[in-house]
Amino acid sequence: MSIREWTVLALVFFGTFFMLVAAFGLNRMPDLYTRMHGAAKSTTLGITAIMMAAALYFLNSAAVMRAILVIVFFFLTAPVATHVLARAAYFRRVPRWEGTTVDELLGRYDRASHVLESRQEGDISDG
Amino acid sequence: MTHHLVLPLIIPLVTGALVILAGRRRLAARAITFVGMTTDLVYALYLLWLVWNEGIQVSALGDWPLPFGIALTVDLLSATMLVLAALMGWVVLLFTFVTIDPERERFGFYALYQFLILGVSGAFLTGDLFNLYVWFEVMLISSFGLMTLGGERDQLEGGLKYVVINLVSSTFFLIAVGLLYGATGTLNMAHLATILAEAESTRLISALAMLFLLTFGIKAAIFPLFFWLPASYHTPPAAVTALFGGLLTKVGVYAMFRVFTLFFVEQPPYIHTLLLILAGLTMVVGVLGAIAQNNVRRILSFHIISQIGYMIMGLGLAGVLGLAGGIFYVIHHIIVKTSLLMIGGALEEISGTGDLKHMGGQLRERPWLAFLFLLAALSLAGIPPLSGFFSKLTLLSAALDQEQYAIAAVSLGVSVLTLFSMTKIWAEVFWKAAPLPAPSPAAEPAPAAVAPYWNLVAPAAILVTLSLLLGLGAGPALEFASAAATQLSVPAEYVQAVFGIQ
Amino acid sequence: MVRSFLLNIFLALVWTFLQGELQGSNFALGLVLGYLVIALSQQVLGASAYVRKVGQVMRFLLFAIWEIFTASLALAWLIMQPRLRLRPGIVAIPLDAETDMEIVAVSSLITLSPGTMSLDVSTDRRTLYVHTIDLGDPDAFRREIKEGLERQVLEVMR
Amino acid sequence: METVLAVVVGTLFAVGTYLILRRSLVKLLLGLLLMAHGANLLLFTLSGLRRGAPPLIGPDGGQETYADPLPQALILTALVIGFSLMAFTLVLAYRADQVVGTDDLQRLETTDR
Amino acid sequence: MSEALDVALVLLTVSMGLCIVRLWRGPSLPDRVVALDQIGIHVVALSAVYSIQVGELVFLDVAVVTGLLAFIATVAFARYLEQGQDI
Amino acid sequence: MLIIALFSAFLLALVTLPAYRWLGQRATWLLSAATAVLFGWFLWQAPAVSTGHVLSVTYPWIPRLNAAFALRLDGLSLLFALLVTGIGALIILYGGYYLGDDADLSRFQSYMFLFMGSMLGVVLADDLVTLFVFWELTSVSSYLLIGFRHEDEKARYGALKALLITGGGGLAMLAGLVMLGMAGGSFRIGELITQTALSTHPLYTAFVLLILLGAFTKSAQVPFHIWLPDAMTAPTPASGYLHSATMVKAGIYLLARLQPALGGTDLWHLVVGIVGLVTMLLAAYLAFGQNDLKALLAYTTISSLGWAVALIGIGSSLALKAAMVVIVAHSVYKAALFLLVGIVEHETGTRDLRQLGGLARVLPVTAVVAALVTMSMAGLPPLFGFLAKETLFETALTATPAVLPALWVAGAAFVMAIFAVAYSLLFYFGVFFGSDAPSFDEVHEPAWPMLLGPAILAALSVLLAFPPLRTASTELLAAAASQSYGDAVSVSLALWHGITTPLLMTIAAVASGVVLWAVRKPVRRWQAGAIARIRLDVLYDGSITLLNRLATGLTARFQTGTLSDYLLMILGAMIVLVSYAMITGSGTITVSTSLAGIPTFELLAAVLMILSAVAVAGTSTRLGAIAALGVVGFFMTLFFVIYSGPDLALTQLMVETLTVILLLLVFYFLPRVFEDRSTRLARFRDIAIAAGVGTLVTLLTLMVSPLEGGVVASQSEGLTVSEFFLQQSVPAAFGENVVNVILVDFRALDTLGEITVLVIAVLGAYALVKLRLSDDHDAEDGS
Repeated sequence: MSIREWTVLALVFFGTFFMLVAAFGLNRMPDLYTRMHGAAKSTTLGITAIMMAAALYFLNSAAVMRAILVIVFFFLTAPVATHVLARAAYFRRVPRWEGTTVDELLGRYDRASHVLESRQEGDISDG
Repeated sequence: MTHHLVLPLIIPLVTGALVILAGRRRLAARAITFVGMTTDLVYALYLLWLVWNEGIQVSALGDWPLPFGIALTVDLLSATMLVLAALMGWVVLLFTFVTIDPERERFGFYALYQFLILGVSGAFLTGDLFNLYVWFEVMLISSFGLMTLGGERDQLEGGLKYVVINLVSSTFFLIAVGLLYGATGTLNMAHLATILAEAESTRLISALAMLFLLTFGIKAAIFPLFFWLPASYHTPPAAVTALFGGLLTKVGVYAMFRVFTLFFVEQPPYIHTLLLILAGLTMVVGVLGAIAQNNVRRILSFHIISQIGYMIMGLGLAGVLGLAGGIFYVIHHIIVKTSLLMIGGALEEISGTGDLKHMGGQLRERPWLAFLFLLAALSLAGIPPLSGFFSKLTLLSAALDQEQYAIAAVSLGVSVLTLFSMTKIWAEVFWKAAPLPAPSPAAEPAPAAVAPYWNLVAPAAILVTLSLLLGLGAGPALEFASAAATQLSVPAEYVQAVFGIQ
Repeated sequence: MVRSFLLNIFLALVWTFLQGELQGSNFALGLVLGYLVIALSQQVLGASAYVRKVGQVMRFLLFAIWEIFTASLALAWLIMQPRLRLRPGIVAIPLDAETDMEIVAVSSLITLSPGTMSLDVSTDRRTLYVHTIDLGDPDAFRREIKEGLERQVLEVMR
Repeated sequence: METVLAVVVGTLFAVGTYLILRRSLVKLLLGLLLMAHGANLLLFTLSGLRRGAPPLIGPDGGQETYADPLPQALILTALVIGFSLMAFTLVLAYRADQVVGTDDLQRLETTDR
Repeated sequence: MSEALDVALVLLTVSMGLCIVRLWRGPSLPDRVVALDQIGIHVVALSAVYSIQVGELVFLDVAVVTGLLAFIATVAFARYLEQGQDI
Repeated sequence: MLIIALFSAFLLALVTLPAYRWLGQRATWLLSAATAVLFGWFLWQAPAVSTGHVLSVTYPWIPRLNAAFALRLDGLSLLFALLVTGIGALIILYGGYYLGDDADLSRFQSYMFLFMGSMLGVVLADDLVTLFVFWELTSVSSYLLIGFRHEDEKARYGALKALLITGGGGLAMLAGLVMLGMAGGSFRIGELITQTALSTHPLYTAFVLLILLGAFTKSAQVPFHIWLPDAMTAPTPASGYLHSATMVKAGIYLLARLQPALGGTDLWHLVVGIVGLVTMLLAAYLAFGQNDLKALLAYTTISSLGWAVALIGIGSSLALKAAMVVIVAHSVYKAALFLLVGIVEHETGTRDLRQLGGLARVLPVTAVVAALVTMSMAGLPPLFGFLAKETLFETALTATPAVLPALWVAGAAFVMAIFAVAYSLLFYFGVFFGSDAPSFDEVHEPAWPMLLGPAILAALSVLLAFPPLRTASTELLAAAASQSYGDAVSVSLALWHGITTPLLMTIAAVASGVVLWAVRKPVRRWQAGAIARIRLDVLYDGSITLLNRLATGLTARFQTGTLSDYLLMILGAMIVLVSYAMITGSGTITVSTSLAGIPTFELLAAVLMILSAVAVAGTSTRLGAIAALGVVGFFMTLFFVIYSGPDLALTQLMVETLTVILLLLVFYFLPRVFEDRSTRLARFRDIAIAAGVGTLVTLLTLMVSPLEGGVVASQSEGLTVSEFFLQQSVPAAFGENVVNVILVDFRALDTLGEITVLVIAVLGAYALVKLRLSDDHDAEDGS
């Protein structure tokens, strides 16, 4: 096996590892919000690694372009997806883990109009 | 090689597309559809003439050698069905012009109508099993559209049942086609015929034959599979019911005729007995259903089922005479049923209801409609000298000839029951005195359809006349049906035609 | 800036044609080479926003990848603990970012960085609510985000 | 692997069947979708499963074996057709529910009585 | 190489299985949506690795499209969730 | 010529409507005259036909079934044709006045001509199919005539009853006729009656019984006679014409016609003879119990029909001669009687015996005419009816077959004769005399054309008993009887043979009849109870009710309205049919249980896919189910990827995503209820069905897959279909992606259809959403 193939393998396993991490995280974390942390970050990294592996393996423009496409796409979409989901979840009052310490968002949603208030001036203890 | 065989597909397709382009312009849509339909009819007649004189016509699309490409194959049965489809399309179109409401016209009614004709024609034309599936779907989706166009409560409710059961049937059709391809490696029907003729009857082939029986049985509405039909057929506008009642189930029947004569010959060995049993049950259950109803179009819908039994009986009897009887019956049934449904629809338009309780007095009000109904009803029940009698006679002769006394007895008994049920409509709608001030919700004068009475009657009159001619000219008609049946009973001819064109 | 960008595209195309084969890889290479040409020539032609911007974006991307890498590692570490040590909390962070693009960039990057995830932006777009896994002092956390991440983003964006 | 996939196909059909026999309109739709999946997978299973041999013929002529392209073409057609039908059915279900006001299939019986 | 990739494929499938566990367990709807999103991403990964294993570029296309569609589906779900339908 | 004669009647049916519109009452005369011309033409043929000459025409009709349009005029046909046209001419005239002020007169006359044509067709037909065609047409015209007063529910009831019984019997007969035709190798009556071997044919019993069923229902034999009394709701001219003089004789005609071919066996003698005798007796007895004049006449008609049937059952030359005589005699006097009852009803407004009486005073002419025909009915000399009865007695005493002892026949005939006398007296004296008669002072004689018919018929009843008409008629009767006997029959009729046993029997019968009439009150009172008890109508009504109940019950069972039930039945049928085919068929199912060589991750994926599929059914939330469905879709994609279907994978993803989004959109509007509403039992049943379907599909898949390596080579070029595609894709169709090439080139038609489906679906869905002709359930949802 050539160095390139070794690199490909390494990247694949690197990616796979993080995919696994995300999946474990999905199951180990206590509430939705903490679960989403793993989902957002680790899978993006995992995909990136695997796509890089593919690009390296084929090493032609078609593969590279596709890999870049996927990576960029994931970088752009993963946060957005997480964001819309988390927002929807909070809005629907998906329960937080009881160990959650601070919740400055609590009670700021107007459920009818979907308006979210800003943080009030008095709340800001530090600029 | 006759490339013009695609015309029955091209004409409705182009017409349908043009209608879509016409948008909400009703009159333009009418004109386009009428021209298209007429062209289609003329071509179908030409095709029938061609097949009659020159034998089975085959066209390999794209000139790909068969069995690799898709073959359009037209034998006498196909050509006959094409003519009937075009004719019914044409006649019902006339009826549509009188009865349909402008709103439906603006929402693509004619486009769906044309696509339905397209699907039906495709199913009759094609010589390729998967292609048959595709045309079935075209037909189904357009019928879905027509069935639910307007979105009235009954339409939606009935339409849902219709749609769901047909979707299940399509799924089974798809896997049956897939499995058959897996087993034989081909989709071309003629090719299948040659392969299966040599293959021994394994449980696989038998099971596949059963699957095809089921899928086509659902479309044809035979005994334990018919439920969608009475649930939905009475819900759309009268013109749609007339078109459906005449054509749709018959596509299923056609497919059964094709499949069980061409490549599932004697597959499984008990197929003919099974078909006869199903035919008998279909007749009985259908007619009993009709007897139980009190609504014109519901009665007629159940009769469709019952009549399908006779066609399947022809297939089950097999042999040239049995098949000829079945084909004759199909021809007769399409004509008569369409006319009956148009008359029934007209009656509902006039009375503002289809409920027998609230109808009456029409013999004095509309004697011509009464006359037509009587003829059509008698024809349906098998009273001579109308077409129904001779087709039943042929079937009866075939059954007695083959010593299938049970089915013969059933077919005769069902005739009496059919008569019983049709006279119920006659007695209630035409003979009974008109009910006192109509309690029907449509207390205001019924739709515009009432005024142009002649337009309403003329389409049905055309078909009833045809039924009468078919009865008086039963000899030639049966000769014709026998010719078609002979072609069916000799698959080699079909195969030869398909593979002989290279 | 637009002119520079078009110039870059043009150079890439020229390169592609010179190569004789209309392939994506050639074009990509052309883009890179063209960029280098423009970057070098800026010594002669004067500073170009384009060159700076591209550089910033590159840096930003690297930063982001780094963030996500560390974040994932941290998470992996966390997951592998026999007992989860979590102190989750939701913190409101006042935003300096103004345009939609800026807010999106900030909130996205927060999501991708270790231990934080943006939940929602207030309707008046002045506050970002962030969920964090390991929250000590909310105010310290606020400061950390504002001075680290947000500033970096805004530098790139403006 | 054919055996395994055959079991999968069977399961899809079994679950689909179970769902379409429920009284809920929603489950009915889900069941139909599952059955459609089953049918497609069945066709695919029959095509002779070959790994890594897509029916793409390279400029150099390519390999000796390819996956059977015809079933794939058939499935492709069936997929689109199935989707069209399902889309229509979904809209129909939506409208039916809107007009009739229930998704309990046992209460959709006026047209049969 | 191929054997090693097999291992990777298995691991990815196991990982996907874990996501399905979450999908099954819920408990809330957004949990399931997250799980579905994750499964989609796993399909991307699996397609990509498989594409390496058999050396066929076309499957990368599948990966691209899967990623795109998984995202669209997730956003659609989120929109739906936020409309406030209870379960 | 025969054809013209036949179709002129149908032509008249068509002409009637405009004729009445243009000519008014004059049309009646014209039509009657036209019918008389027809009668004249048949009469003109009489001399030749009587000598054995047979006119016949044949046109091929349905060669495939050996059926021809064949007509034949021989003695038997001529006799009936004369009755049909002769009585027809009189009744048309009568009817024109009877219904003179009825707006529907033209329609009535049209139906009458329709019937006339059909009846002529029956008696002239030389081909069983031709015969049957006209046979059913008589049933239809009878239906229309019985239901002529269609606003009356009783009329509709009677019409349907007649149609069902005669039509049903007719269909049974059709089966018999077809079998007969097959047994005899021809449908031509002329050929069949010359055959002798038919009675030994294995199907003999079957077709004889079936044909008899047709004949008996038509001719109102017990127990099928029940339709005839109810048929009396028809206007009286129609009753007299169809339900007495002609149509009900169609069955007798058929029996007489086929007697040479079918008769002569014990079966024939027994069944036809016994049924005839029973009918004759029972109906005579019942007639005596009636109050409605038409019902009374209806039962006497049935009795006479039974009489003729019994004679044909006996089947000797003498018996057939007697049958011909009674047919003529009965037609003549009974038609007249009906017309007279019509006059009575027309003038008094009632036909109830209890309200009538003493009409001889106000209707003297009618009374005289009635006296003559009633005497004929009673069988009194010197009228033609007497001759009929004499020949009956003669037959009963001399020429019965072994299975029908003479004593039975003679006894039955004698009893019948007693009743005949009694009911004749009852009828005549009840109507025209009687002390307790209410006053009918305003009643007057009808228009003379109405009396013309009965008068002519009454005259005939007399004149036929004397030369020269008697001698003329004997020739014709002989010709008819010999056609029916199959050999020459000599007929001589005389009023006076000397003191013979038949004469003594007649005298005894008349005496007993008078006595019976004298004690009518207690007898009839007793009968009223007895009649109520033996009404067979209960059977008919009961079976109609039963039929309706059965139909409703069965349909309610099948057409439950619940989609799940329908699907259950359909899937159940699938399981039964397919598994039966699998069990009974031959061939092996190879199941490779070895998992060797299958990559672990594929196995895992398969397991996960199964789990997600189950999850779709198992989750308690809608969204969860959709999500699980999405996962199933992802796995589909995955398998498409693994097994070399990249295009499939892409399309699958696209479709899947769109479907999921659509589902979400739609479900947003659907109610939230998701729990299973079925009972536990239903769930178990459904699981069983589901498992069955799943197992079958799996087995089918397994059975096919092993064949994969050995797909049968195609005929051309030794290539399989897919090999051809792979080979030709690049060189012939210039495409490297074979799947695409198949779609756009090799099988472009499929793709065309596919696109069409998509377009239609969009069109349909658009219309569905936009076009709303009905009000929505929830108005607020309609936005």
